Amino acid sequence: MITDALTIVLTGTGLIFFVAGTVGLLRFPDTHSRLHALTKADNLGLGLVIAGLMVQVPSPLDAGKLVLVWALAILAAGTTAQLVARSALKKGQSAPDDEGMQ
Amino acid sequence: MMTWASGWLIYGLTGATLIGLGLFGFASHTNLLRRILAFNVVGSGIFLVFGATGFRVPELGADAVPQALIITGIVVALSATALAVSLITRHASLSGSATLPDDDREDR
Amino acid sequence: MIDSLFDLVLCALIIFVAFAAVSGRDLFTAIVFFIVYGLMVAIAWLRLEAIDVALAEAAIGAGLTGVLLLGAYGRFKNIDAARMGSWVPLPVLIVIALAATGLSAAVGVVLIALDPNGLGLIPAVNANIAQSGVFNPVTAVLLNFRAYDTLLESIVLVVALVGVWTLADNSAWGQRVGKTQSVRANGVLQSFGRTLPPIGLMIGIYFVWAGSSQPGGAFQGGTILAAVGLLSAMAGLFPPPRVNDARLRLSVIAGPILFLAVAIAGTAWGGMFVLPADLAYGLILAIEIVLALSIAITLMLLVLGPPEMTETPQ
Amino acid sequence: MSVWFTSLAVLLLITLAGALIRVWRGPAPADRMMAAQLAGTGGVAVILLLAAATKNWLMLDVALVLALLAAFAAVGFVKAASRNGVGDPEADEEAAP
Repeated sequence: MITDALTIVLTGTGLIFFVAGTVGLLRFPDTHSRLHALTKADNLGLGLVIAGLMVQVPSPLDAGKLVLVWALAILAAGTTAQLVARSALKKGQSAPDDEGMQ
Repeated sequence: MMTWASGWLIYGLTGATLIGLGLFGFASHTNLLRRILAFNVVGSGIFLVFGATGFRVPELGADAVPQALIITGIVVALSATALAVSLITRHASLSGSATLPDDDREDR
Repeated sequence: MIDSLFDLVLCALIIFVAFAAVSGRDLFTAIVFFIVYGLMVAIAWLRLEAIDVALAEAAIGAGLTGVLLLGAYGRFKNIDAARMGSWVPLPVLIVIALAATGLSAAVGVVLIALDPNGLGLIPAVNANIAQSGVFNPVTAVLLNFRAYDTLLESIVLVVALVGVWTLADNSAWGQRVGKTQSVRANGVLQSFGRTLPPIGLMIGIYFVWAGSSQPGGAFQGGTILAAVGLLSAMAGLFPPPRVNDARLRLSVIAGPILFLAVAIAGTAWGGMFVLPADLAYGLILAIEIVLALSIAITLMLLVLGPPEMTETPQ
Repeated sequence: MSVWFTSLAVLLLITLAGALIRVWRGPAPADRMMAAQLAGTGGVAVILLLAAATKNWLMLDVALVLALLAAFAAVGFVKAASRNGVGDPEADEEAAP
C-alpha cells in the first residue's frame, strides 16, 4: 500500500515536470531559453517516473534497466543540448533562423 | 459491435489511413527525399495493418508469423531506403537538383 | 475503457505526425516529424504485444533512418531553392488525394470484414515451437519455420550494399566509405562517442543472446550494434573501413554464407532448412551471432554511404 | 494501479502533442530538433508506464533502446548543420574563429 502511494506521488510529480517542460517549450520567447527550460524539466520528469517505478519492478535486473534508461537519457540530453545549442548559436550569427528548404 | 472498441481494429484502421497518407505524400511532392520519406510511411502503414490482424484474439497474444515477417520488412525497408538515398544524393551532386528532370521547375 | 482511450489518443497522434511528415512545410520539418513518427509507431507495436517488432522499429526508426535522412538533408544544402522541388499542380493533387482516400477506405473495409476471432497461424506456431529449438516464437519463425525469408533478407542487405557502393565516383573507389568526418578532438561529440559504445555494445549483445527465449535476436541486436558503430564513426573515433578491405567484405557475407551452409546441410535430414530438433538450438544460436555481426556491419555501411573521401583522415 | 499508469500515459501523450506543436512551428531548426528530443524522452516515459500498467516488464527493453539512441537524431542534425555536412559545431568554431 505504501509503495503504491509512493509510486503515485512520484509518477504524478513526474508528469507535472513533463507538462512544465512542454509549457516552457511553447511559451518561452527564443531558442536558447526554450532549450534551457526543457532539458531540465524532461529529465526530472523521467527521473521521477523511474523513481516511482523502481519500487514496482519484480527483479533487480529490471531495476537495473530502469537506472540505465535514466543514465542514458541524462547523457543524451546533456550531449544534445550542448551540440544543438552550439549549432543554433553559430546559425544565429551567420544566417536568419528560419531557412526552410522545400 | 464489440469489434469497434477492440484494439487491433483501431490500429489496423490507423495503418490503412497511413497507407493513404503515404501514397498521397509520395505522389504530391517532386522532391525525391520527401518521396522516400512518404514511401516509408506507406510501408509502416502496411506493417501496422498486417501486425494488427495478428492480434485479433488478445488472449492468445500476438501472432509470431506476422511479427517475424514485419521485422524482416523493416530491415529490408531500411536497406532500400539507404540505396534510394544514395541514388538521390548522387543524382543531386551530378545534376544540382533534388527532383527528377521531368519535375524540375526550371525545365517547365 | 482507459485502454481504449490510450489507443485512440495514440492513433490520433500517429496520424497527425504522419500527416506532418508527408506534408510538412519544409524538408527538415518533415524529417524531424518522421523521426517522432518512428517513436510513436514503436509504442503502437507495444500495444499490439509485438515487443520484437517494437525493438526493431525503435532501433531503426529512431536511430538509423533518422541519421540517414538527416545526412541526406545535409548534402542537399548546396542545391538552390528553385531546384528543391515543389508540390505537384493542384488538379493532380486532388486526384491523388481521392485515390489515396479510396485505397485507405478499401483496406479499412477489408479489415472490418475480417473474422474478428481469426487465429491466424498462432495454433500452427504453438504446435511446432517445441521442435524449433528456441522459446521465443518470433525467433522460431525467423530462423526455423520461415528461415527462407530470413536468408533472402540477409542477401538483400548485401545486394543493397553492392548497389550503394556502385554509386561511388571512380576516383573515390578504394577509399574509405562515407565522407571524412571532421570532429574536434575530445569535444562534446567525441566524448559522447566514447561513452556510449561500451554501453551500446553490452545492450546489443544482450539482445542477440536473449533472442532465443525473449524479445530480441539477430536483427534487433544487429541494428543496435550498427547504430553504435555509426556513432563511433561519426564521432571520428575510428576511420571508416576501405571498400576493398577483404576482412570487411568477409564480415558482410559471413552471416548469409553460414546461414546458407546450414540450410544446405539440412538436406541431410530431409530437405533445405530442416533443422533436427536436438541440434536446432545450437545451430540457431550460431547463425544468430554471425548474422547479427554481418547485419551490424552491413547496416552501418549502408548508412555511411558510398566512398567519397576527399582526403585521408589524420 | 494499472488504471493510474495508463491514465498517466494518456496525459503524457497529450503533453507530447503539445511538444509537437513546437516541432511544427519552429522557427529555428534547433527548436524543432529540441522539441523532438522532448517527445523522445516523453515516449520513453510512456513506454515505462505501459510496462508498469501491463506488468509486462520486457517492454523496458524497448525503452532502453530508445534511451540509448536518444541522441542519434541530434548528432545527425548537428552534422547536417555543420559547414561541410560531416563536421561538428565545435570543429566549425575552431576553423572559423
